[in-house]
Amino acid sequence: MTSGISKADFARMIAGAAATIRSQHAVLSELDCAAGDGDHGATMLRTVDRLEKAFAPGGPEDLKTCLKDAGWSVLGVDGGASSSLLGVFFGGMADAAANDMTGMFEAGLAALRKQTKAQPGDKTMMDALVPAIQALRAAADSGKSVHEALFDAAAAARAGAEATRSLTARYGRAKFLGEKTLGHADPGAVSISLLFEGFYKGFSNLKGESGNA
Amino acid sequence: MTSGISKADFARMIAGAAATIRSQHAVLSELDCAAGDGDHGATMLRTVDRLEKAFAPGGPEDLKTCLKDAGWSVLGVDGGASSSLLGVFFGGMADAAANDMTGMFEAGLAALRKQTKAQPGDKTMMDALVPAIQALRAAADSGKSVHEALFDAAAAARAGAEATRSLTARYGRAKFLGEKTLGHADPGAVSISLLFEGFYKGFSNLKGESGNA
Amino acid sequence: MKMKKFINKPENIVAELLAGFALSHPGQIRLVGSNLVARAVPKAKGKVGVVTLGGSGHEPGLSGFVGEGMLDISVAGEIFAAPGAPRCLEAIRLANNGAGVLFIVLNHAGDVLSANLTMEMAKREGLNVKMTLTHEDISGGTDPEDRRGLVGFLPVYKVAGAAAEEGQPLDACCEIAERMGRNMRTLAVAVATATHPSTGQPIFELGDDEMEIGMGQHGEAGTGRMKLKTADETAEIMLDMLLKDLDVKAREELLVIVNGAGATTLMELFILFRHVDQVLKAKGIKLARAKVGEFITTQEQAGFQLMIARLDNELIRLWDAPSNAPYFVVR
Amino acid sequence: MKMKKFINKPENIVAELLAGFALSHPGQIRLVGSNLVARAVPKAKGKVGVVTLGGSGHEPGLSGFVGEGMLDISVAGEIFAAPGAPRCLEAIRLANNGAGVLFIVLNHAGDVLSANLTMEMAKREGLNVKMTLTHEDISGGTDPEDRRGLVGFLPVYKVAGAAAEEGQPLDACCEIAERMGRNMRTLAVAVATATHPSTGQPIFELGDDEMEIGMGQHGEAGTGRMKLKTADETAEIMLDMLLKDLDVKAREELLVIVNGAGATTLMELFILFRHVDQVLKAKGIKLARAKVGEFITTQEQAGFQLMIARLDNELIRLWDAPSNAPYFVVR
Ligand SMILES: Nc1ncnc2c1ncn2[C@@H]1O[C@H](COP(=O)(O)OP(=O)(O)O)[C@@H](O)[C@H]1O
Ligand SMILES: Nc1ncnc2c1ncn2[C@@H]1O[C@H](COP(=O)(O)OP(=O)(O)O)[C@@H](O)[C@H]1O
Ligand SMILES: [Mg+2]
Ligand SMILES: [Mg+2]
Ligand SMILES: [Mg+2]
Ligand SMILES: [Mg+2]
Repeated sequence: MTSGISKADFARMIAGAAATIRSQHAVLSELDCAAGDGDHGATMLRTVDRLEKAFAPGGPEDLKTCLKDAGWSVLGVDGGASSSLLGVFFGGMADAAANDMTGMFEAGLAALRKQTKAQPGDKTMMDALVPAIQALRAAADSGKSVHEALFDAAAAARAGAEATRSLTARYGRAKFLGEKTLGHADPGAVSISLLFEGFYKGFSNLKGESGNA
Repeated sequence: MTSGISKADFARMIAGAAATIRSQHAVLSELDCAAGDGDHGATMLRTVDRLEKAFAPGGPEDLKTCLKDAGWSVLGVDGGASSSLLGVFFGGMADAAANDMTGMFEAGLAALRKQTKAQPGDKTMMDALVPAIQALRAAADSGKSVHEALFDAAAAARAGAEATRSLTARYGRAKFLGEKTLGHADPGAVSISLLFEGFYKGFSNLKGESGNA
Repeated sequence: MKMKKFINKPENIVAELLAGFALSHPGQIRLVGSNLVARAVPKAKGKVGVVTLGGSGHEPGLSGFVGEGMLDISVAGEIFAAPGAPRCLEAIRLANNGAGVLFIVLNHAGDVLSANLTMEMAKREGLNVKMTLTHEDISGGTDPEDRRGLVGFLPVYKVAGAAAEEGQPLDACCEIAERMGRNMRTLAVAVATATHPSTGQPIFELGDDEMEIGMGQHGEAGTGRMKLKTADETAEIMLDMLLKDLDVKAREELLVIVNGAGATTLMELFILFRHVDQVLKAKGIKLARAKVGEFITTQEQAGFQLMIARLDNELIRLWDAPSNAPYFVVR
Repeated sequence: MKMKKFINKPENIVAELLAGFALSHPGQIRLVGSNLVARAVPKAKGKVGVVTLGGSGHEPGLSGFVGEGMLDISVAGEIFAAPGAPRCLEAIRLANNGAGVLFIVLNHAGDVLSANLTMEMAKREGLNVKMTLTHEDISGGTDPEDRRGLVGFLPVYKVAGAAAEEGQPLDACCEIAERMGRNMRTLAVAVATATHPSTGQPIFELGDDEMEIGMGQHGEAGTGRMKLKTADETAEIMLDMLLKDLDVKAREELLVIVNGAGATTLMELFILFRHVDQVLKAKGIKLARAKVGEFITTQEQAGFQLMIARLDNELIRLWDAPSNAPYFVVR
């Protein structure tokens, strides 16, 4: 079954993502101190604030419109590389049909790829994002529920982020630190895994409450 | 007996003074770190270099001329307060008759007093210089030899410099450190005691050699 | 070492510093739109607009060079972070006086991402914009993509800004900026770290007796970590690398810029410059123009950037043209 | 902390920095006589000469302000040490264009000693010289003799220099300098020490969470050692003391200068200035003119000086007059 989601579903996912980021932002900044300029946690806090606002009640009813607005708003975080990339990602999600969550995430990734040549293995957010979205596709193709799909995606993102420890950075500010980045996970990749963990929790909690998976 | 001295005598005194300063300049800078800007040792090194040059062989034969030149040259050390004051002092010595050493030192002090209101007790070079010159006068009046007079002067200068430990600065840069200067001897006063110790040693050594005191 | 900076809430640093900057230079600059630094008196219609973007925390860079004869608008991001595309697009719209806009971008990952997005959006709106990238830091290697934009932005702003002021068309302004860019090289050295004003953390570590040649604008590592050297030794090592990379020949005319990183004194910069001049004389290379001071800093980092640029007659004329930017006044 | 400075032999610092300064500003200044910093193009005959003296290690102060519209000659001493009378006398002779010389002296023990000696010698030579002393540091107490000369030298150089350039006679130039001096007040604060470039020693000690209000130009102690405060709190404390001491009334017009000590960033100075402006507005005091930057530093000391000065119309006109000093260009 292809899994459509509503604005309400996505709003819950965003709320979940905001919660995980807020609980972990200090870790993100520490990682960025080791391999960048130390501001990634602060940037992600401003990013999730804006994502939440874009999905706040009273906003447009249409999910695509909300995503476009969210993307634009995140671009405006002025937080360097990651906020530009995440803005492109969320904005790009609006390019696909709203009744296909997997397609939307794929559309976001496609938009992102227009802005960066980074591939998994280059120690960037791509190391978490690409496997996460591949997991969504696999789940959808094998007819899993959104709940299950998001669970698989979060697991894949975490694994991808973990794996960046053993990589040396080839993109972004960290590129210039080369070998020195070995042993530290990439902050952007960890952010992606936190976002997907939040998507899963946010989506499922309430489904859980409403009793069915 | 009033004690005249020759250019050769004074040149030996200067050589002796240069030696004591060179052996102690680090101490002077340390003291100036505690109560000033740390450059007093360096300034005194440049000062004694110039004093020696002024009395080097080949220069003017006349002691007064040498002292005038020495004073002007020391003013040119560009070392802040102390080089200006010592330049005035040595230059001022030329205002008295060359056959009266005590009178010459008194003339130097008189010239210095035109430039500073500092009195013994204010924690400046005056705390060593004034007693040193009083000792010269006393020695002269009681008919002591130059050798003895310089010995008394050096002792008086050292005592005066020592006593500055228990004073708080009221002149110069150190003024602003007030109480903080308690416990440290005043660098300028210590320089004066080193100069007089050197005057004594420089004058006497050779006299010693030539057998009579 | 504990950070000791005169700030208020870390999250307000950029807004407050921009406000103070504008208040202290009312006759020269003002804040417009979304905290964009613009000229107090906009440029005459029909002249090319010149816009730049960059993170904050590098004052007077980059906004200190907005003014008659240089930039029209500077888009300042958060501390060490590029501003996003929306404010850059807003700046380009505002700077367009009907003759198009030159968008000068320093090669740093975040800045380039924002700039590329901005260009796509501007094109979609049919705005007439050309983007030029500065990347003159030779420590990055030979691939231009790996060469960061350091203090070389200054001559590029200056000559492109002067050309625009003269009324030269966008293509010409862009060509001049690129010619300046092709002919300049920079190398940075650091001896002591800065603290990040928002996090209070040191941005890199260096041994008590070490220096690092090739250090980037935000403490991104360089290649040459070595024992601390004298001013003359350091200047000589860096100048030789720069002359070689730019392939400077005797009798050519150079612009030399010595840029202090923050805590390194003008006293030291003069001592360094003195030896640069001696080495150039020895090689028969002409020192055409020079600038010594703090143009782009990294907080209280200690170190400096040495930049050389080959000048032709037109570039010299444009470098000498008047400017009224708060931190680059030329009569 | 080990000192990390780009120097060569400590004993050569001053000669080398002056050489580098002159080489980097050939069109504006040159070294004459015994390493005196003079204008590249001497002032026209019949105009009053303006001369100053002071220790080195405070760049761009004081020699950075030699140029058309400001100083004719600056006599630089050793690091933190006043130059002696002989070179000051030489400077006054050279600066005399037949209309006499104004000798501007900052109130520091060593400088005043040299200046007094210089004046005696100049008088003996029959030179027409007037000396004016700047002492605006209110931390010294109420006795003017105890008030040091801090960044207030800048407006005094500027207005006296502009008056001389206009061709005003020596008495008028001196009166203007003294009027500027009477109407200005400065307070300094330090949060981190500098190292003495010759000795490598820190020039004072401060706790990790302390700041000291009233710190002098060379780390001479102030009166107000306290816990580190925010930018706004610090600005407010200092501004209130200054306004009270100068007895500033609502609607009066002020010049405000925020001078960085060395390691304190322009970012911080802007944040501080922003609040100074807010407080003045709240009190109904007019901000007539402002200057934010590094005009006199103490190596890599962290802290700043806040100066306020009451301006009248003539002083405003002279402050605005053109200047071509390397570190104070006014169009
Ligand atoms: N070219 C790129 N492609 C993909 N991801 C990137 C790229 N550049 C940076 N990133 C991601 O951005 C993260 C850094 O984000 P952040 O610290 O917020 O921005 P900045 O590096 O500008 O300070 C990196 O950890 C990396 O995951
Ligand atoms: N007004 C003064 N009268 C007498 N002696 C003074 C005066 N000012 C300074 N001194 C002497 O000068 C010494 C400091 O000399 P130095 O450190 O070489 O100069 P500066 O203080 O300019 O750095 C002080 O220790 C003091 O003895
Ligand atoms: Mg970062
Ligand atoms: Mg001293
Ligand atoms: Mg950043
Ligand atoms: Mg001194």
